[in-house]
Amino acid sequence: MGIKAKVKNDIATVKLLVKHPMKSGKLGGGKGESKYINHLSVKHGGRVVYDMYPTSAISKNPYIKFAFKGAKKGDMITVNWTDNTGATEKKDIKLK
Amino acid sequence: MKKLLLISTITVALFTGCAMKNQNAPISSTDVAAAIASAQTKYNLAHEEMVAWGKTKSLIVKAKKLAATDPKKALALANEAAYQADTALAQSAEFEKTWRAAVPQ
Amino acid sequence: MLKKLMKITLISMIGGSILFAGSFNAQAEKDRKAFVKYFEKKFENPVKNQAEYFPYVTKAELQNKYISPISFQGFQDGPLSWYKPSKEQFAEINEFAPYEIPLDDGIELFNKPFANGKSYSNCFPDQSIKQNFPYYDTKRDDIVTIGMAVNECRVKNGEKPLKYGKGDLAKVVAYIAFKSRGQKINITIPSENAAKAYEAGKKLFYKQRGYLAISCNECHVQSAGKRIRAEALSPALGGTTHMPVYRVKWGGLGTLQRRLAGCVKDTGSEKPKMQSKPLKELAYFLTYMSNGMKLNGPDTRK
Amino acid sequence: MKRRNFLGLGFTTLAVAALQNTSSANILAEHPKAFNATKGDDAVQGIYGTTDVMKDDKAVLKLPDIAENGAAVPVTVSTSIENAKTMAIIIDGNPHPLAAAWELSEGTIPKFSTRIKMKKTGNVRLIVEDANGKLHEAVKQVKVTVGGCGG
Repeated sequence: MGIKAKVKNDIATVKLLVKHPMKSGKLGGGKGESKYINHLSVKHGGRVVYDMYPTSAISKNPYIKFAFKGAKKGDMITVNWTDNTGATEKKDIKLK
Repeated sequence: MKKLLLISTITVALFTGCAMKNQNAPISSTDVAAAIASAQTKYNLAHEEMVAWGKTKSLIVKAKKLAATDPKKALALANEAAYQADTALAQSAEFEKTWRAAVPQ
Repeated sequence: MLKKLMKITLISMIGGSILFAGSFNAQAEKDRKAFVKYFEKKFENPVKNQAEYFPYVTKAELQNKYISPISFQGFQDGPLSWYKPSKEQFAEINEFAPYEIPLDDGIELFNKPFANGKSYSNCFPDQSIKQNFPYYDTKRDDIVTIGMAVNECRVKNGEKPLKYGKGDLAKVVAYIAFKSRGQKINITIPSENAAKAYEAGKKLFYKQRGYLAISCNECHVQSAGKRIRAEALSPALGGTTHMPVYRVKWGGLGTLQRRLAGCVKDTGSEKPKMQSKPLKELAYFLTYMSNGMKLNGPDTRK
Repeated sequence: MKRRNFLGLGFTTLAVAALQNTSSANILAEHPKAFNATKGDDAVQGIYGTTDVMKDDKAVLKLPDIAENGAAVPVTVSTSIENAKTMAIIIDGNPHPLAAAWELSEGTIPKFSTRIKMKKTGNVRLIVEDANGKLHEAVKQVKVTVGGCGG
């Protein structure tokens, strides 16, 4: 998972690139297995600043960009995702 | 007018009858083998010249597979492959003379 | 006396070979200059030159969607160098470029030691080398591509060679390309056989093939700057600068040869094998045509 | 900081709504039907319990006219509505039209970018639910071409 997060004037801009196949399971006449992220959230301090429910209609290796207010340089954010097979990943990063 | 129609109908019937007969004639396995071999040689030539078409090889593979079970289809596939290889070679010879004209000067 | 004579012969031989070295690329250099001139002229003013180059494109599209004029360096972006809608879409996509994930893998692979303790960095102490590939090795009398160099490094260190075209090989090449960014392509033609290889590549580029009977030239020189339905045709000039490329269609990285093979297949021809003679010759010719251009790979394409 | 809760209007009973107030909201867990819907309107109905939408300029959908590749179409969704509750992207041409849904929280600027997959040419819709539960919609047609060339 790649994260780029920058703060400017109290606003943090976060860009994420998650390594994930995002398979719909529709290929090959529906014989394939589906594996896609179905929940991705970003926390800043205790609060949720981004809460997304993707489906397999989000491209392979999902890219996500968003911004939130009330951030300072040096703050930590936590990115957390779960997919439909139960796999998860969590990553912390400091805002620059 | 009616007569003309009748004649043409008869002619068509005759022709289709002939065609049917030809189609129903048994295809000898030697014919199929010969067609496949000829297609293979032609394909090899085109392949060596690096001008073979994309599907030619798979047509021959399919023809070989069907030779015993469906000789009619195998023969058709082999002929198609031979035609493709022939055309590819003929095209190549033609374009050999002309391609230099396209280079920007 | 004899010694002196030998010396003279030797000197003249060396002199002769240097003289020849200059002339091996004479034809190629002439071709290259005409090639560059063609593209520069074509995109100098598409609206003004509509009748000559873009007869079927509407004036509105030429005015609103074409980037012009394009400098020599400007051609390094393929279809994105002239078609605004594509450029905008990929500028957006490259905000966090999809190739960054495989590129990171490439950095890791590059630094990971082999079983014998050495790593790629022993073979490539300086990674800023992609501008010289593919080069003609006069000793082996063969074109050496960057993929071959990577695999030879592996074999030398007792590792199995990687599959060409994609996967780990493309990732390692992506790292080398990344380190070579900004370097100018510098392909030489050092011998008569090299000139022959160049000519063979040139023929592959210009000669029609396949059941569609089209050549690379027809789409990527004559029709470069037009569209096939929604697809913007890329100019062949600068076509090799951004390799290896992450194609959304592939969902991963692919090398120059993988891309070329796909293009050859699209003409209705047999798909050439990776590292086969014709593909290497085509890559050699095409890269020579972009001599002097800065590398900017890896990049993202549709 | 209390998360804003997501209330389905159609099927949700008061009791369920009360339960939701105590746990954190989860569109997926509450409306699995919407994610499995095969028609765009069913997906909207599945989440919001209604397909009544206002077509105004409050929901903003930024997409290219022609997708370079249906496998990765860059999209940016945003809204000028303050305190909007949720957003959802519906791609009518896809086997499962609901592509993504967001729950908005305070402090987050309601402008998100991502890349979506599109099976064929068709409409992409953005639904924004405002604080009163009203739906606002933006529609854009995107042409998807399939080709062997390019780049």
